[in-house]
Amino acid sequence: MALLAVLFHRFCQLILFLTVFLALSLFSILIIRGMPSLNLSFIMDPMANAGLSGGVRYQILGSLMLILSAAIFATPVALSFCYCFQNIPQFRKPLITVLYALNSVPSIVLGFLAFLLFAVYLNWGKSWLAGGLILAIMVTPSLSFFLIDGLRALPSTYSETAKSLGLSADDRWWKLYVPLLVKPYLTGLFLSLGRAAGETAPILFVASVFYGATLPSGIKDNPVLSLPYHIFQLSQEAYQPEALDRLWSSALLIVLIVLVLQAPYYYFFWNRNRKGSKHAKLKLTR
Amino acid sequence: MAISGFAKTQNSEIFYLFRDGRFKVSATRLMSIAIVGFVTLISLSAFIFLIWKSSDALMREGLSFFSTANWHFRDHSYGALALFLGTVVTAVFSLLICAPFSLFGAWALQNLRSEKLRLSIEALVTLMASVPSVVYGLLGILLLRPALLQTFSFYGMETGGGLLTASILLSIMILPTLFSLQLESFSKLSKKYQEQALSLGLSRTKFFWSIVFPLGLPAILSSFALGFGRAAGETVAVFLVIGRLDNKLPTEGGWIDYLLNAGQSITTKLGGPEIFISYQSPQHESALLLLALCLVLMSIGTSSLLLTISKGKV
Amino acid sequence: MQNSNSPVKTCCLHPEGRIGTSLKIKRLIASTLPKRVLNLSHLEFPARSLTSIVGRSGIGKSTFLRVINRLLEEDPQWTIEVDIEFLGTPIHSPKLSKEMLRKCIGLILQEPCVFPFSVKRNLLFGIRSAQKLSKSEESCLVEKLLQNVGLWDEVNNRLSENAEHLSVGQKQRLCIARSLALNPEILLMDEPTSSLDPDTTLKIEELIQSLSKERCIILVTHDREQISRLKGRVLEFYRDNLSAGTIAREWKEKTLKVNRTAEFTKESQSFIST
Amino acid sequence: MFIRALFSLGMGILVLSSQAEASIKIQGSSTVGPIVVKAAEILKSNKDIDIVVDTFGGSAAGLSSLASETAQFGMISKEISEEDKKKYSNVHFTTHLIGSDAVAMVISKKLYDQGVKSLSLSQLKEIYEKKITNWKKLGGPDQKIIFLNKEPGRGTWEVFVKAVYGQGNVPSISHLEVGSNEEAKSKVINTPGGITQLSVAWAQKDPRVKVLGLSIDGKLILPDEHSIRSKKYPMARNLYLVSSKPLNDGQKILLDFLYSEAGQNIVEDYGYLRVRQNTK
Repeated sequence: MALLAVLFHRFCQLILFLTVFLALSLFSILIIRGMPSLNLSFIMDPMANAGLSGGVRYQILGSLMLILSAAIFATPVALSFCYCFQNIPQFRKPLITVLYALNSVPSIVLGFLAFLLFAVYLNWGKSWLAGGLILAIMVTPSLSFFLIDGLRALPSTYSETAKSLGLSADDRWWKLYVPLLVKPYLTGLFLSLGRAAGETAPILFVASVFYGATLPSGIKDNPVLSLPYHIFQLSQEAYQPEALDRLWSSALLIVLIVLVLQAPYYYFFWNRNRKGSKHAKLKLTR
Repeated sequence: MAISGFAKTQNSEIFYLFRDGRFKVSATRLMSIAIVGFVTLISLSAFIFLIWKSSDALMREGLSFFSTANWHFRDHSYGALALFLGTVVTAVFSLLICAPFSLFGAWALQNLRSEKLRLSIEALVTLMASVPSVVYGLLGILLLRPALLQTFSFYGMETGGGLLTASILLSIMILPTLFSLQLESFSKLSKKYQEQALSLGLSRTKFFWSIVFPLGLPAILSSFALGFGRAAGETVAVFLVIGRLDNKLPTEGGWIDYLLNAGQSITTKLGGPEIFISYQSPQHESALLLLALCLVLMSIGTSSLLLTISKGKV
Repeated sequence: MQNSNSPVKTCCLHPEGRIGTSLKIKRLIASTLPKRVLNLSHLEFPARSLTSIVGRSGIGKSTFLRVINRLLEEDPQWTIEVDIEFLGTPIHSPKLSKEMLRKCIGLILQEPCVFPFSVKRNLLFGIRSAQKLSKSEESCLVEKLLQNVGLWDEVNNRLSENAEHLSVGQKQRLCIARSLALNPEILLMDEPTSSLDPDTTLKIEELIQSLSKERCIILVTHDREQISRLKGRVLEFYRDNLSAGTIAREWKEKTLKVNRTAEFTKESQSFIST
Repeated sequence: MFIRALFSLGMGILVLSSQAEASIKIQGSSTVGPIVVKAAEILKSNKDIDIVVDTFGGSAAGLSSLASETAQFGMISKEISEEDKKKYSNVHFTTHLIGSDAVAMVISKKLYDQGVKSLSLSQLKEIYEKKITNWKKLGGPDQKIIFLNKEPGRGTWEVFVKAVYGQGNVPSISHLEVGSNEEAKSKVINTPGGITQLSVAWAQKDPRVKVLGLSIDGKLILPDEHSIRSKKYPMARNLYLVSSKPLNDGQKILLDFLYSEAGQNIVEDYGYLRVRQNTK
């Protein structure tokens, strides 16, 4: 029997080695194929003749605009969810179910509904704001979970002490909880924005086009280029060598952008001791 | 407002104090309830809109929507069996491929000696979770497709894309999620029972199969439910590699041919051009909305399954 | 100490101005559904006095304190029937909001709880929600409070440092100073010294003694030596078989604290309010 | 503080939405796309009109986004069929011819060298209906035929179906779908035994892909300029820009440019055929 045990142990280690090898090869392929044409000019100048030459300037700006407007809309919603979770106990159960439900709706369905609402019903056509709103809906659940976990991590005596100092619910919220929530808020925001930056499905119909849009000058009929959509279009079509290099470097670029956005999460992940909070599993997934 | 029977020498300030006792509705509370109410209302109305609009497709098609596979919107026939089958098969197969890797990989990682190596591998796998799905699609279309075409062309794989490619790609994408969830539950369980079990003379493997696996089963099942929900909801990566062939059923050429060759899933149908084309024809639009509704019900079902299971023991 | 026209507009009565009874408890019944925990009546706490409360653990001393500053109501498991007058006004009267009551009644916990902000911000945490003070008023208030609790020379150069770096004793005094910022009428103390080392305990007791000259202090403690050291009334919470829940009586003579087995007299029960 | 922030945000959005949109939105066929993109690049530099082009969804998406006013111009590489007219009955389409082109059946060079040179319309029909499934029957190697069909919304597909089936009804058969011309070409190159419909201009540009001649009642016709102009080649087609509303000046500038010499040069650079005054 001991042989079987050792065999199984070695088998597990082999599987782990394969997983690590897969992860490492994935990243190294991206870097090797992406590095050659990833230079400053690629980032700075706009795209030329349908992706075969030029850079991805407006794609990057477009993506940043989308996630910025997502952050602006998601923050008050997540703060309100957290406020209601903290101060209105009977709201807790329904709030958690709403957040779980929002978190599990596939992004393509969100994109479809957004298309029907914004593009057709409000006839905005393709507009960056619709993309921002949809990404905000995708960011809200994980951001609220981060805030709620941040609240849970606070010692329970804080609320009793603050109450005994005669602070009303609002005072406690603005003077005690909000300052203490800044750290989980920032980590949560950047983690979810990182994931939203990589999303293509929701903005497919609603916010992104392949060519022409620079910076929007309004809301109606003002689409915006975005890096994931660029990669999505090019990966289907281009097989010419120079387009392929650009494709690899834009893929590397979007991965770098996402990792830079999610750096705070990994920084805290790395040195906080391993007490996973209750909603950790949801933060990782979309 | 005089307070009778009160110490004589109070001065006016004390009266000022008690006057403001009236109930003041806090602005923040109102604003938060308004926003939370608004968002919940929006998501509810979206869901009701989805049900209302797709109901007439359900009435018109009836069960044939689910039982037949002839999706030809030009002739207004919407049999979506092949789409449902495509989604379920790719999601289940990706779980099957990914399960051993995440399960045994997480267990091996849990038994690694050096803490540093353990944390760095865990971070590496978590990094994989943050790679956008479109990059996975790119890797799928540029690397996975040609590779699979070479290896399986002998068995009848025509174009590199297909359900098998989609399942392999999805399993790579959901690996980080499953891996970290299972690792978390394994580390919790072994922290609790490892010392005692090993001091009783159990080998690590015996300890795994007799204690960690049975006790960790709820966490493992809930991570599978989460993985399934995510795999079923993935669009972009699958769209690039699945080959987009409508109305393909395993009954025609057998399971091998079905798996190796192109197919279609709900998300790739929704991600395709049909949404644009359906703009003016309500029938087509409501059939697509019914597809979207089924997808939402499926993923909300799996995530509530996750909730009930994880409420169990984890 | 602050005089009556000081900037702080809470119950900032001049100490001499506080006479009569600060707190009159006609009836106080607190119960968690199956059984009644507290069943007190006819207790009175004069304006500038020190009352220590003793009793075996779990008899409801801390609950008693939380009933007074209306914290217990927020816990759904407790049901409370109370007829308490604070400065002549029933504490549940619509004229007096919960927040205002708690500004006039400070609570000091057993484990000192400082917020993770700077010492100065911790001190002014309570007062900033009560009233807008100018920079100079705030700094002079801070200095006065810290001198009052004897912390000034220890922390005057570390005011902007995070309060969590202080020692437990310093933290407790900071908590007391923070409550004193609102110049409360009554100061409830829930075993303030039980987690402190002996010499800090002495310092805190000294502080309590001096504070009891200006405001009504209700001190819950286990430490019988502490009671002997402190001059002031002593209430004992006890339960006998016929009373439903905890009732209170006062020790007539201080000698009781010397021999533990002394017999308690009956008429202490009939402490009649004047 | 919280309310003030929200209020200023609201004001910002109001201001933004009130401005009229300056750019022209063009959606539609990936065949016409490159011409308009090139024209947009030139117009952007000197006339400062910004034009947004999207080829997602092909000609059908062009018509539907025109009807839903999410675009000012639709690009179609087919005639407006009766079915389209019925579907968008409330919209009046005006077509502007900017060039013409033809759809060709395309295979990879390897397959071409192995002996498959031309197909007849009837053979094409049998391939489409999956009656012939192996290249052996058409003089090629023993290789399974893999028919890469253009997405249903694409103009190329409708031209192909009109040529093969004429007015008859088209059987609904599901094939592997490919989206834009670029994708069709790259997939044909990489799939052994693949055949797809592709615009002639795209096929001639890339040596890795070979055009199959169509033999109609015995006579082989190659899609060259002469046969397309004279419509002898069955799958010849026109390339249109379609508008539904009277054109504003920005849109007129674009159209005039496309009709100008420089515009038609772009059409020719991409391998399409210029608009001859006589074949309006």
